Amino acid sequence: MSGAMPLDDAVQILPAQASSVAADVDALFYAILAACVIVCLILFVLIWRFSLKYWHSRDADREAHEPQGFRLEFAWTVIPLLVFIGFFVWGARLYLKIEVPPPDALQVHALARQWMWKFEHPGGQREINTLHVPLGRPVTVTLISQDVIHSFFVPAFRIKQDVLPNRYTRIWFEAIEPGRFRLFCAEFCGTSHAGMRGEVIVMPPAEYQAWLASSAPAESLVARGQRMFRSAGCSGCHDPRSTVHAPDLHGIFGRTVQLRGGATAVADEAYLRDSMLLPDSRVTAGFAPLMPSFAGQLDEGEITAIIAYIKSLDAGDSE
Amino acid sequence: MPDSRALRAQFDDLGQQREAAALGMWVLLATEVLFFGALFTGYTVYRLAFHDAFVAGSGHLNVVLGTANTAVLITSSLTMALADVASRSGSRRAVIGFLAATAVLGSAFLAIKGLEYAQEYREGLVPLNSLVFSYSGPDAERVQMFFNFYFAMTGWHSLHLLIGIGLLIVFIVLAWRGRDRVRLEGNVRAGALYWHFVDIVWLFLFPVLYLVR
Amino acid sequence: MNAGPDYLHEGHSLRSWLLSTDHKRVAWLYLLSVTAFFFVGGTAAALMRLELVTPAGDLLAADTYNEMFSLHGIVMVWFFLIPAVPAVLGNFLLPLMIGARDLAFPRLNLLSWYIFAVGGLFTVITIVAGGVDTGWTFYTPYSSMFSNSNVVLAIVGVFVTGFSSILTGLNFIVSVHKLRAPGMRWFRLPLFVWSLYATSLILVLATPVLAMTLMLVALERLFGIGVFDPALGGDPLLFQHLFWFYSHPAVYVMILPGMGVVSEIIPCFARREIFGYSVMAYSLLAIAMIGFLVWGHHMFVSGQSVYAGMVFGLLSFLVAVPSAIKVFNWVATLYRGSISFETPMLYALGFIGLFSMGGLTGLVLASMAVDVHVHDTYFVVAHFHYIMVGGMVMAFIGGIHFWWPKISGRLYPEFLGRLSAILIFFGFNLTFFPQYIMGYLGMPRRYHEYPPEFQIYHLLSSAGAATLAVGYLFPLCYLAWSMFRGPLAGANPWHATGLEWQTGSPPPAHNFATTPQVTRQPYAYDPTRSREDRA
Amino acid sequence: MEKQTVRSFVFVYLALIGLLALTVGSSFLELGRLNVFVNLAIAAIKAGLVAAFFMELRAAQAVVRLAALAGLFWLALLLGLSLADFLTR
Ligand code: HEA
Ligand code: HEA
Ligand code: HEC
Ligand code: CUA
Ligand SMILES: [Cu+2]
Repeated sequence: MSGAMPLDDAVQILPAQASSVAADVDALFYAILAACVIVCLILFVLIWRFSLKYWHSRDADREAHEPQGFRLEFAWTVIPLLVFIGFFVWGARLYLKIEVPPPDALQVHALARQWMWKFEHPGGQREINTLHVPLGRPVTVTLISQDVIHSFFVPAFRIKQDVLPNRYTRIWFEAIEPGRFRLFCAEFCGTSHAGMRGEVIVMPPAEYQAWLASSAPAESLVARGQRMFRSAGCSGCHDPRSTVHAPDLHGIFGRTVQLRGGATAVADEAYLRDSMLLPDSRVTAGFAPLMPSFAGQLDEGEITAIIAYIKSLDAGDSE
Repeated sequence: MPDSRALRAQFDDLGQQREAAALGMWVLLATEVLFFGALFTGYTVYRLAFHDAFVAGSGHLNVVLGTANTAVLITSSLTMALADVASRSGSRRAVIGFLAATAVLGSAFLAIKGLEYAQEYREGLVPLNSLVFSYSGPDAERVQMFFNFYFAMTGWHSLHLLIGIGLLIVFIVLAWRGRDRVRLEGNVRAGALYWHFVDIVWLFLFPVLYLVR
Repeated sequence: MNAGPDYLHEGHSLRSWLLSTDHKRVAWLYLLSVTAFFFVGGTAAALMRLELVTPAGDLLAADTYNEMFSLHGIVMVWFFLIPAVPAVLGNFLLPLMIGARDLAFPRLNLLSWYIFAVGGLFTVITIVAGGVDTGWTFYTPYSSMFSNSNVVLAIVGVFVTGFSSILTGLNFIVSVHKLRAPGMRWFRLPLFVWSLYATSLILVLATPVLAMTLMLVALERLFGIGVFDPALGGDPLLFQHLFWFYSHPAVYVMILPGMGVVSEIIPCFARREIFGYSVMAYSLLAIAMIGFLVWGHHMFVSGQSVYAGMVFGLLSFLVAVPSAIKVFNWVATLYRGSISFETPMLYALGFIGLFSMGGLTGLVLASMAVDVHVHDTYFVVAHFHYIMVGGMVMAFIGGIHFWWPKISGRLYPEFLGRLSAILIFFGFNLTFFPQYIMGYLGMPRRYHEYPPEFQIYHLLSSAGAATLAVGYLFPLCYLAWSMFRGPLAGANPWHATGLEWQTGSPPPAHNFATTPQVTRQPYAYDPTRSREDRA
Repeated sequence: MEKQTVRSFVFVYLALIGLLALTVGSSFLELGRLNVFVNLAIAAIKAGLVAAFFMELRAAQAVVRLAALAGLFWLALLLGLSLADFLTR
């Protein structure tokens, strides 16, 4: 069953297995399914046999049987329990694998809004409702919504993740088959929820590079972020040469920051985002809460770009 | 043999009827615990996340009035408990007196609460649609979240108290009109359980809202 | 023995029905209103199925479709399935089964129905005013900030009905504790009563959380007191936690009473004592209890912590164990019985099969990794219809047939009964089995238009729905006929052993001429004597 | 009226007022995170007093005490399992 053309109209019974986890998910699914089928068969056969054998107008042994009820009940409590625990362990390990992205993945940003998907690549390539990714390389998509909850769902990859307003969520996959695959919004988000569809286009690495080059915009994500950093006025305070007493942002990403009041926080994307939108919520130790909130002035796309820029600032670069 | 109207047809005797009423009342209170429980859960989640903002918000509440109100409500619970005892063994006049005292104390609580709301309104701390929430300190959004909970929780509590006062007034009228002992006792019993419960909720609301550190 | 006129003839005026505190008459009020709501919800389903015949969104506009499934979910859950068995059969039978003259608080019981009616009225107003489009789950921030539909009206409807659930639950709990007839020990209670007790615990302890949560959404929409508002740092997952804390236990409200019904029907038509009575009773309580601990399995891809997800996943598997025990015990009850297949028995057997299939696919969902793929697809839709329609609706209709002679005093045409049971069974499977397949293929829920490769499954499903609709219309017609014209049934046409069968059909106003004395277990059937019993 | 009961009610009342003073007082101490626990513990004691004496839970039927406990237990479930998510994200 080649899943290369899941977009065509042919009747399918099983979805294409186009990501590194798809076969694993299917295996677990079939295992549980097999157990279900076996159990159902046993049940149906028993009901069938009892119905015939003990049909009221038939002669049959109907004397009370010796009471071994307890043993039977014990058996059908413990056996399902063990089977269930087995499935749980299997499912939990796979769940962890699906949920936790590998560290070296390619980073793509996605912005969901009623009713479209916007993607932004590290090179600054932007696309709408279509996502190009390379074959055989893990890709992490960082998701955020501008309005309600959406959900990023690619059936051929067996992955799904809700997209929340005001909070980054993340999903990863490694495509193992080239082709075009459906992308759905799986969380109800209003009128055109059903129209919030797109596709993921998986290309062999060389083709992918060519695509990147052909659609390269004037500036990369980081460059755009740098431009925004200046035009929004961040540099006025955060530039090392600035006279305002504001923290130097070089090398901040991933560092543990000391906050006023003794708490600490890891400067991940969510932290950087909060710093721009809710600067007073976590004030850095040793600084006055001077920074204004940029809520309403920066949209999610601009925030993504600025974060990419801040992430690109190595500690060594500061003068 | 007590008044025949006192024993309902589905019960065999008054003891059974009384026990059923008590159990019914307590089951209702268990329900109420979870009613408020949803609010307390939300509050806890945000308070853990936005600790500083909640401290700041709490700092704008009037602890003096809050403390006074707590004392008022505790006192009303005492008078309610006394009304309960009186309905079993005391005179009808005592019952009416204690019920009336309880209703007055309950109203006093609401009056003081209203005073606080007014004060918060003047400071621009009421996050209602048309009113502007004009908090000038840092992290105004999350402070507003504190006030959202403050108003939702105290508002819901005050509504309960209002219902309680209504019940008391009904009981007072019934007692006045000479309702028979058995039935009045049942009413006051149920009302008392409800009233004490509303008091208990406040005993938690007070530290949780006013004394955040 | 002269116990006065039966409850149907206690009075004939409208007033005597609308103001009666007799639990049997209140049950009728519920039966009529719940049936009406079933057809409202069913009509919405029919429109959806029609729309889904073609991939294009041609019959209904997007917004209309969204209103349809929201209406369908809200009506079917809160105005049909939750009250169906408890408030109709439960109300009618619980006092009879424990040997009482009425519920502990009859006036409260009548009040519950009026509250239900007011809630229903708000729902009808919601529909007339143009509907609501949030789905039955009311997720924020869509419901609190973005939806332009009548969210507040719909919420008020659900909120109000919640109180009716709570009061019914309270009434049942107190009645079971305080009104049992002499000799009716806890372990002599029929399993149906146990199931109502377990259900009531859920109603009383979970419903208030839903009520408060929805009220907070309404507060946000009306007054801007936004505790879920993302702009204030509000967390949409908080709403989901609160909602599912109610709604998962609520799905057990929609199955436990059905399990109780089936546990009454099977022993009667197998002429055998239920297998493992006490384990059956305990497993009902266990499902109700553990059912409170699994709600996070609706949130595996919501952004919930992975660790919390795993805790909820494990507990979801555990809650399936008592269900497994029940299924096996029902089947074991057939062993060495003397089985016959009257209409109620057909429904009961259908229940076992369809509930098992629905429950077993619940395990697929509980396994987290697969749920990541099938969450919010038709796989989930199929899962819950198998349980709620295949299980609970079957149990409800089966129960109505089983106790119809008691309720109406008359018999229904047996042939038509069996025919429609079989029709419903086939129509059901045709409607919902294809949804499993298209769900695993990735067909998302709540889509009014969809890619063409799914069409074949949608077609089958819609054809099934038409069959199902016809199947449901049958009982409606012949039961209505039987109510007035059916042959008289006599006190105990099934030769069943429950207390409810020891009084007249229909029962007198106060149920029993003399308070019964209970001296034995509830299922004292003897399969070796079944010919004499049937004669 | 039953003297005994009335006397005990007055004692409970005084204890409640005393505990109120204690909570308010404790909130002026710099205890850090401990403040919350002190406050909640005192509130729990107060609630316990009201329930046990004013609401006569001490002398109630077993099933009534069970009902009271059920409310609290289910509240603990709601809080506990929700926080299991929020605290481990
Ligand atoms: C009556 C209603 C009802 C019932 C009883 C159940 C019962 C169960 N449900 Fe279901 N469920 C719903 C109604 C119901 N559900 C609804 C309405 C939704 C969707 C809500 C929405 O999003 O709109 C849902 C969604 C839902 C989800 C979330 C899916 C998603 O949105 O991604 C999950 C996940 O775990 C789940 C699991 C379970 C489990 C494990 C059970 C278990 O209790 C099942 C136990 C029963 C059995 C297991 C069968 C019998 C057992 C045997 C025969 C034993 C032998 C077996 C072996 C040894 C293998 N359900
Ligand atoms: C609780 C009980 C319950 C019941 C009984 C049903 C009964 C049915 N349901 Fe429903 N369903 C839900 C609960 C229920 N459902 C819930 C909670 C949802 C989720 C909603 C959400 O997403 O928010 C849902 C969602 C849902 C969907 C998914 C919609 C979507 O996600 O886009 C579909 C689609 O096929 C569906 C179909 C049906 C059908 C065909 C029936 C049939 O069994 C109904 C059969 C009855 C009739 C058809 C009426 C009787 C006959 C007539 C009125 C005569 C006229 C009709 C014809 C001639 C056809 N339901
Ligand atoms: C008026 C001056 C000012 C402007 C303009 C400003 N900041 Fe800041 N910023 C501060 C100060 C002062 C702090 C330290 C106090 C605090 O954390 O609030 C800070 C803190 C931060 C931090 C947290 C640093 C740490 O060490 O934890 C980040 C990230 C940040 N700013 C990013 C930005 C970005 C991006 C912009 C532009 C969109 C911006 N700032 C604009 C003054 C400013
Ligand atoms: Cu976006 Cu659904
Ligand atoms: Cu669930």
